[in-house]
Amino acid sequence: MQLSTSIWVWIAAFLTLTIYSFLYKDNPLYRFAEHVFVGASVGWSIAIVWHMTAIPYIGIPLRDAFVQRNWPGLIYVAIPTLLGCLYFFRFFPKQSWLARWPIALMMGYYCGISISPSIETNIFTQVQGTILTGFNPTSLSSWWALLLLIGVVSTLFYFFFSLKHEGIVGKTSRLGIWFVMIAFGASFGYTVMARVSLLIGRIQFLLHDWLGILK
Amino acid sequence: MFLKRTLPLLIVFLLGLAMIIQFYIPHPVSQNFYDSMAEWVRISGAFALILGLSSFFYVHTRKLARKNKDSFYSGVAILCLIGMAGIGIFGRGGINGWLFSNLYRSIIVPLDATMFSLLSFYIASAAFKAFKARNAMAFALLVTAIIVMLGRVSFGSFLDGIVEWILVYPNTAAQRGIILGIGLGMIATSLKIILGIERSYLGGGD
Amino acid sequence: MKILTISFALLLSFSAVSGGVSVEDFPNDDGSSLIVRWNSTVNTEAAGYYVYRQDNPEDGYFLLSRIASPAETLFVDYDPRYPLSAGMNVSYKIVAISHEEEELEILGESSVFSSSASFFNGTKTNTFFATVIAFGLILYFINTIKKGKSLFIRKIAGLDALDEAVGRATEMGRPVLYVTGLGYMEDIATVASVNILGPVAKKVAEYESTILVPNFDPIVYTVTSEVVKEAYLEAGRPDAYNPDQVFFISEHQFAYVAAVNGIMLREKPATNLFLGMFYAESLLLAETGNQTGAIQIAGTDAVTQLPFFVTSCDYTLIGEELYAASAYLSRDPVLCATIKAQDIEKGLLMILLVSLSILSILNVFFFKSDIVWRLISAFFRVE
Amino acid sequence: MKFWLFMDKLDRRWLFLAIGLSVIIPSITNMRFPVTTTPPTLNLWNFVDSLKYTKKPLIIICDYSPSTSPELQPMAHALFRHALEADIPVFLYGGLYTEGFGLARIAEETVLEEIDYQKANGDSVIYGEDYVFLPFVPGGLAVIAGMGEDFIGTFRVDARGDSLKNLPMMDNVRRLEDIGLIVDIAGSAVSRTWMVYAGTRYGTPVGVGTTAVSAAEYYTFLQTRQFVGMMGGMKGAAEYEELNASNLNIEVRKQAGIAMASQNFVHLLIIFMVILGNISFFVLKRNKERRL
Repeated sequence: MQLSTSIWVWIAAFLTLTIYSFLYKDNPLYRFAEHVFVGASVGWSIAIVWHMTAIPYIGIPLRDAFVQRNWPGLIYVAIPTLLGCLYFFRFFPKQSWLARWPIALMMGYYCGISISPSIETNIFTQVQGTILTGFNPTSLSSWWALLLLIGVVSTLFYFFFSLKHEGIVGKTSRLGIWFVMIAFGASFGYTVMARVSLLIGRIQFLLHDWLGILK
Repeated sequence: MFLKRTLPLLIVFLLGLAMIIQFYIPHPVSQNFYDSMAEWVRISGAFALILGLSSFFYVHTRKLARKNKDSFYSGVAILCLIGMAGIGIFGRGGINGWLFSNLYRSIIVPLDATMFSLLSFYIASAAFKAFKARNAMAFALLVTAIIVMLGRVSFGSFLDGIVEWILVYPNTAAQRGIILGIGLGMIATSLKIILGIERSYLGGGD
Repeated sequence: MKILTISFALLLSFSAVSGGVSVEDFPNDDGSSLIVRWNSTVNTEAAGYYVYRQDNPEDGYFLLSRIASPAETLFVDYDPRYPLSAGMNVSYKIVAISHEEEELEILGESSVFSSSASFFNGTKTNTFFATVIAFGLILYFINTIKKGKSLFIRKIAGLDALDEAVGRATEMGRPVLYVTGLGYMEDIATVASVNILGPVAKKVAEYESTILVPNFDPIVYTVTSEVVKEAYLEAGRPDAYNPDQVFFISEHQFAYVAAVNGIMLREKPATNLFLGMFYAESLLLAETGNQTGAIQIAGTDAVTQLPFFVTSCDYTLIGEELYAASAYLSRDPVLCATIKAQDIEKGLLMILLVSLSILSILNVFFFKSDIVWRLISAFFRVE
Repeated sequence: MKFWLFMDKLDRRWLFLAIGLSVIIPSITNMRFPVTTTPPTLNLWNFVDSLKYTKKPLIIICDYSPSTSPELQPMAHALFRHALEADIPVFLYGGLYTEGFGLARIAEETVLEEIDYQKANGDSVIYGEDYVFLPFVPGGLAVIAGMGEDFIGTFRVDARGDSLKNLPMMDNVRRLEDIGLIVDIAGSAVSRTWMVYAGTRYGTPVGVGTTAVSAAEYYTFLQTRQFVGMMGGMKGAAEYEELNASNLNIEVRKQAGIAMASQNFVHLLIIFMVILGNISFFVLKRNKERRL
């Protein structure tokens, strides 16, 4: 057994244990760690935004454009900067609507870029993988592919909103829910291992890096 | 009225349409447009953090002022924020500096990993509490979960075939069904936003 | 994706060239690739080729790539180290080499070629048509429905339970916790969540209860605070709105979770609503909520997280059900119309799936040609 | 009856305690379960082992981040040990992202200490002859393309800052096609990038080590032989360790094997608890019905 001599390891170990104390019940130590976490993570975000966005994307281009008298370049950076500054109008109730402009820029951009890729990955790829091809009645996997097709179609039935779920629609959509439940069970069972690995990682930190019990 | 509501909707409409069309044009002009817009969104988005900060300080300074048992914790949060941001911005070496990276590695990383690892406890308690064979469907969920879990342990290799079958066929089928629905819903909602039918993101008021 | 396009082109175009080295434009791209063809060498000692390129005559040729097979007659120039761009004037030289990499013979030099960029990506034609169809259907239904037809929407249990959940919180005198998840404003799930927040906050205001909305993203925080304020105004209780109720926590996933878990254990909300985009934290939130005995309604389009919400919440909105919420709660004819359009699209997809499958089964037994499969893969090709 | 009532109302904290102990006890006691090897891992092991005849080098890429390292780090250790013991020239590489570099370094230190800088045949491990540590170079895809055309030119120096040209191991390595096998260990989709670029474009065999979650989607690539083999999750790593131990006759602490013991305990505990929970559910239900 070899206790760690690094102050950093001790800090990390202390914080690790305070989080685990939450499993027993909420307590002042957890509360302390929680507030450290929230404060430090926001502080970290600020430093990251400062160094990764504010300086390279705003500060330097603005300065360079100004020094080089590159007015189009200056305007190119100034527009989004000014748009970003409009967020500050949230602090003035009368003019707070100005903050809608940068939000609109963002919404337009993301909605526009998401549509076509969504058609490709969410629709085309899925449809192509589902259509039966080269059906061979003597091969088991062909029959399973047929099962897959039935599963996809019946699950889609569950998402029919403008039809009453009665009769054939109701029956098919119930079949769809069966598929959904089996899928959920499988995903659940499959994830346990990855989650336990995380715990193993923490325990190894405590026993190895901190306490030095394990080699 | 125009500036308050119509202009933002117009921005969304024009930019949304432009981004849709841009997708189909491989020409460098279109690619440059895409890059510039990405940069604009990134730049303007950086300012939003200040709104978050104002909320953060609003909540915690008020708790601090109340001088009850909450005050101490709010003080801790504010101190950590100022310390971390200050060291990251003004400290030597910035975000690559010795102190900043050590603070990151011994505060944020372990807290992150430990919170994440709580899941291993919760996944067990969720299974125990929820996996009750109340009806046939709940039974199906429970049985598949148990089979898949058994297949993961060392001596469960004999189940590999059936586990793979479950993952490849029924599991994929249901996921595809859900994903297809989500895909259609996403397209429709994006369109509604572009067309100005869905406008809740602007917040309330006129 | 580029690599797929390239391999596709390689498969399609194995044809010989008459004399020397020829260059052609790579279709449907931004001018960053070119196709070089030559006739294979007759030299029996040859083991491959060197491909040389010249970007401008002063600099001369440089070695671009080595090809390890003498049978090869085609090379796609797309190399991130030596990028091409539209308008560059380049020429190529192909040299046959031996096993020892000695240059055997110069097969030829191409004439100067200028790479060009396309204005429409032909490989995306199918996506383009699908987009147009989706647009058209939605516009069509919005226009026809406006004339006053009302539309049926099937029961969505999770949304019906919202009233009861808010009512329960009021009875118990405890707050309602509304978690918008880890999404940003541009995530459709977040938009859907904000849509549900409005009516919920209004109900909370009417019942004179309280709602807590912790936020992960500052912009989402901006929007949710507006929505809640507005809801209180609509309910006729603007004075009851307290800016403390809607707040920003942290943009860090687990810091946010740590804080929300703390809120659950300290404020003991009677009702937890988890609606929006969720990642691994779904189960952390839902299980902590379970410990406090809250009634929980979740909804997300994150397929990987749905199993955890289903097992630990009382009601779960699965994927598209979450998107349908705004139409369901408001019964606004225009929104209902888009739901109808989505259903029609779903129907079309099902018909496609089933009919193409039948076609391909029939094909196996009767037509026995691969044209059907080629049609299907051409139609749904994604690059 | 009392027992079933207790089970029904069981405070979840008992369960938390049981989970914690199931992980800690195997770690402390070095407990191990028998491991049966599955074909994907066996194929990978055999492919790596075959390199000792051709002497073509193996590249081990640590393309993961600390969050997935409990699962993936043992894979890097097992592979590196295998290569050293079997006298296969091996490159350690942190991959296309910065994070992997430090993790590859941990693999280097841990394994060398464990085998005490000695191979199975008694020779000592010599840097530059037996293995080379590659540095991080920025550029993403361009790095793979660079390795495909000019290996030494892409990196120029090794992770210690010495010129690659002077290292004896580099004599037979000019480009990717001189590499015997690339094993990409990653929790993300980056393995597919290696498969497509290094595998399809330059014809270098590619194997993969991945998390249990990603393993399911890689089966198709194993069928098409785009991946020559795979270690899936901790179980895959434990299998590889077992193959090392049984075929190379080396006895070291089996990191993944022990972690796997924890996994087994937790999985079995959950299954056991779910079954108990259901029995209590039915017993209580029947009891209630009888009283009605």
